[in-house]
Amino acid sequence: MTKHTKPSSTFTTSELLAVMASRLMTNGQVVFAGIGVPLLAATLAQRLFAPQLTILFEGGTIGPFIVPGELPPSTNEQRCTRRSNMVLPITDVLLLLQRGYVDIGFMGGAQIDRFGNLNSSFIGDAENPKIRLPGTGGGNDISSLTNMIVAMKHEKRRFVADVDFITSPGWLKGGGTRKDSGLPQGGMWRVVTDLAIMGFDDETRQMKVLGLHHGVTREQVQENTGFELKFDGKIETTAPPRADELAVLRELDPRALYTA
Amino acid sequence: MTKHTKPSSTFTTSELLAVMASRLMTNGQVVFAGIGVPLLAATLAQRLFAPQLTILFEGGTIGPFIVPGELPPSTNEQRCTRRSNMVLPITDVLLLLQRGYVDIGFMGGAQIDRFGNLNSSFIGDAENPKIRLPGTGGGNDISSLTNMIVAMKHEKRRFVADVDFITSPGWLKGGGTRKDSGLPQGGMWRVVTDLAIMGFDDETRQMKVLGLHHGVTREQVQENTGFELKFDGKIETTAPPRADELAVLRELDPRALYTA
Amino acid sequence: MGIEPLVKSYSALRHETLTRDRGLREKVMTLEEAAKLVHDGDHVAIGGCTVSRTPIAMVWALIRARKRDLVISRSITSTEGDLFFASEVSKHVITSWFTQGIVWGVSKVMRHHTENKLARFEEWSHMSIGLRYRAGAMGIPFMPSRTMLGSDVGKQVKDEIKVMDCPFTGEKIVLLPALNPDIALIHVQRCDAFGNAQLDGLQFMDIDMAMAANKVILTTERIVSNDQIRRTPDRTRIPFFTVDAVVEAPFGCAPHECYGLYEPFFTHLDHYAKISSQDPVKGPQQYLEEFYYGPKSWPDYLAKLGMDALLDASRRGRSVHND
Amino acid sequence: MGIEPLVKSYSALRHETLTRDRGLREKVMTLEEAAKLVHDGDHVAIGGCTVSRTPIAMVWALIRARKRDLVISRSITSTEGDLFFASEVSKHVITSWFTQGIVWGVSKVMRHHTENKLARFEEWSHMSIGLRYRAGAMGIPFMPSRTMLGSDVGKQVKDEIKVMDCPFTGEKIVLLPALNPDIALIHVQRCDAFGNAQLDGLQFMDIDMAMAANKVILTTERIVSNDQIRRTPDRTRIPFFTVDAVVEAPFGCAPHECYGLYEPFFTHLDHYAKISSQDPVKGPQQYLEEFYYGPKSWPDYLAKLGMDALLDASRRGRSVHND
Repeated sequence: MTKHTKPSSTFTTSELLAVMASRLMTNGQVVFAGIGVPLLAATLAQRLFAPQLTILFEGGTIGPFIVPGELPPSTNEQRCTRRSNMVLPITDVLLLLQRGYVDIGFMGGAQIDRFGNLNSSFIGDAENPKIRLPGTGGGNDISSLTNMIVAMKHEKRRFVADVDFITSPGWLKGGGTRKDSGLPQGGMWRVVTDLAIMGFDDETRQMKVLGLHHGVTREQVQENTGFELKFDGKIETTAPPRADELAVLRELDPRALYTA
Repeated sequence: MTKHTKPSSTFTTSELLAVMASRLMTNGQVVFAGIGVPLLAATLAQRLFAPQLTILFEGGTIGPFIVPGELPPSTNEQRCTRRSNMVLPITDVLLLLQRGYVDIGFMGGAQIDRFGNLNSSFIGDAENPKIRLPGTGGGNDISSLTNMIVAMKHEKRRFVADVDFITSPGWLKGGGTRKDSGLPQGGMWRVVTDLAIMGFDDETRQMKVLGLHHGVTREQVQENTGFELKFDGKIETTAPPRADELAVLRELDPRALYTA
Repeated sequence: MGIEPLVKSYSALRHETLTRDRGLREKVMTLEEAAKLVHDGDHVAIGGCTVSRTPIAMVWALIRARKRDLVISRSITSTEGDLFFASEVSKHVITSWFTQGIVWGVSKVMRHHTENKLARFEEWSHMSIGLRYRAGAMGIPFMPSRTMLGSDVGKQVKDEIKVMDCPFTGEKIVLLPALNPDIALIHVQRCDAFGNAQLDGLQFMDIDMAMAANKVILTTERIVSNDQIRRTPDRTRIPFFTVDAVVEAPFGCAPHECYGLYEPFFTHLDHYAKISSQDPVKGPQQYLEEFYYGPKSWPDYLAKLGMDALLDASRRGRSVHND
Repeated sequence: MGIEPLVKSYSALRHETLTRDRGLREKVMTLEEAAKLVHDGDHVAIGGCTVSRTPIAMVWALIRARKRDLVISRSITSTEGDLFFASEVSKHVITSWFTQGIVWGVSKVMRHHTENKLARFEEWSHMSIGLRYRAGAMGIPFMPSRTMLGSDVGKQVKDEIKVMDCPFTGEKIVLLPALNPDIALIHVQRCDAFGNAQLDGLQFMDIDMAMAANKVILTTERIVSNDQIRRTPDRTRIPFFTVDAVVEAPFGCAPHECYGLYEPFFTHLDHYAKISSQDPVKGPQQYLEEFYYGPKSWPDYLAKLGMDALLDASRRGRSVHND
């Protein structure tokens, strides 16, 4: 179904994140998507190659149709329900994750560590924080119950050895620690940044680079990371965003509210 | 609001039960009512003196308006929802009992014992029953969670010392046994028959006669009971069904489907 | 079923769900095709309650397909329970109440099979069955509850429930085991080809049952477009990804009722009550021959119920909207 | 609240409900009268989520009535949380996410109060808060759940949750304590004078909250007749006997949204974000003076939001029905 068109060299960081993340989706999946890049990426996949992909919103919506130019500013607003298949209470849409109907949880991140744990609660010590962040929302639930994709900017202050506070659990301290803590399902699967695509070692659960974006070096990724990165045996170079991908994104967000 | 009209001497057993039970209702109560005499009694109370009484049906209906001549044959049929305030799932209407929104549960009975336990499951030994009855339905839930009124015919084979099987718990073995078993709320409150109105001793929880219907003797009640009945210190004689009460019942059930 | 644990491990539950095709795809098929999704020995949950919104068309298809050893669960069981027993499709029904309906008296067919130990009627309280489906729907292994204590109903299933002291309040509390049926049969007023279903009126335990089950067969009075569903998404009650088959079966509950469309076919139900009371063996056999094994097709079955009966039930059914 | 047990005993819960007048009676009153039902120190649950269906009119009335020491709980907390802190009506908010909204960045007002330990933001996961209300709604002391394990979110509330080995499967499971708020504030599109409420579109956690709370104040865009409710009983979501007050408050969520009627007043919210970011103390104080303490009445408050803004929000709000 994908139309092969030429790569485009002019795009923003958010556009790059959305394109790279969209390519991780599979037709037929049920994806629990946050606002911004996750929603854009899932919708892009839907339009280009995954027409049977279903989006869920934390606010209580199953299978919405995103109207170009009317991206919802949160998952709790009526725009999220536009021409959707079903509207349901918050607790029940989150329980779909616990019951196992969801394939992928997809969100942004403020701070991540080498085991894929996310922090959106406190910068500094939780008892005396430098910054009190907004908190988990559904993040803890989603990352406790399903396989995760996180899209975020690749910066040293965001990629730290150990997060200050585990808001959304990744692989915790690596190895079997996640399972042992009572989280036998799901886990951090992919981290998509403006530099690379990362996964996690099957045994140690340490973050490792799987692919580099066009023109990015290993050194560059390591320099922007606050801990020693592993690199997979065979690192791929991702194909740059294509014109057709960018065209869809720009149709969806014509005023670049989420892709600037 | 009650119109004082003359007593009527011609009525059926079911009409007597419905009238006597209706007088036990209080305005403003929320009543979980079964089909037949319970529904007739609650509706009679509503029409004559308790306009703010609310009826709930096990099938999932809050505050229905009973259409004369269209009494529902079960609580699960669409007739039950006619002009009701709310329709909700079975589990949720039963949970209203557990949450505490219901004042009175009101049902019929096949077999009752001296502590107000009801049997609607097995006649004889449960392993080798003489008769397998239809079972609890919501009876166990209702009688576990709220104060009960039971309306039934007064017969020796129905009023037994100990029921063969406790389907719907009354006071179990009397005294504090109900509370100790994990049922701190509710309990059997009144048993209305064609001969008498019975309650339960506050301490021993044994069944005792509170009132006799017009023309009924203590001996007559005892003869029709399979165990030794207690009698309250001051036994009242109930006023016979009045013409206005019977008129409402006959309007509600003109073909005497439930009052024959 | 006997060797399976009472409550599935979370890993097993998740694995089963993961391997289902949950993509947005059309699932329209015939009754006969849908019946193939039910395997001998499966735990089959039946939607509706008593004579209301019973998925009779699928019951009919399963009996015609000569399924065996199904374990049936339902909130309250009516004539379909008799017919499961009489056809030997099931010898084990889990329910809170089992008889055609109050007005017809105690089922002689149920009595014959249970009193002679030909089949098992496993009794739980009504709310307990609902909460077991709800726990299954929520992906938790048990649901706390406050009934069945003290009574013999609780004692009969004492090996399947746990009673604990609440760690917060110290009070006694029942833990009911989650119920995740292998397959649920649910009849709805309308759904689309993907299985997005809108149910009018009484919902019974159907929503929890659909979420709890490992497969769902929807029969529907009519299949509508996905566009129509999307116009009123807050009326959708069952999401498509829980659904494995969609079968258009008009009058799919007959002779039971379907909210807003038809009330029970009372004369037919009186007839069934009469012949099954007269002889609890030959009565239902004769009924099965005439209405289940005999008809060539579902429309042929409806024709045997009779046009007069169908129009009368429809007139009464639609009357709920007369106001 | 500090000395009360985390979970009410069943006897205490039942006693509170028993003593409420649950009869079918009219409960229409003013915002000011309804505010008297809220007592200093009460646990107050807030309906809606983020900037959607927030019961702003009652928030406004509570702040004007100078309530103190309220414990607030909500699914996700937006500007109303800022204003509860800034007005000193509450120093303790229980929620999963606390900030005006993604597009406006992290709330400086929340940061000022929490980082300086002037107030407490008690963080639970979104689903956990929902399940706590649900346990409260069901009359059970706890709800089993599978999140918050392993994370620091769970560790922060470790004294309030229990982790047990499931007696059925042996797996680790979280028991979340039931939440039965003293009072819930919920805004609906329509209800009758008794409190039978019909909510369109997104329901958030409002139904469980209404069933769990010991009192409910409904604000409503309009009061309709009981006859109108009875025409579509399957659209009623909150039954009257849970409700203690009904207040007609048109545009009762402004500047937040009310599904199908108006979207957020974005320009106004931008203005609030700007002044509260510039000075997290004086900004909200100025806002409270102008929009909360200053206006003579609710219509006067709406007039200060501006007719243009109101019409624009309404046009966007109704557009959800344009199809």
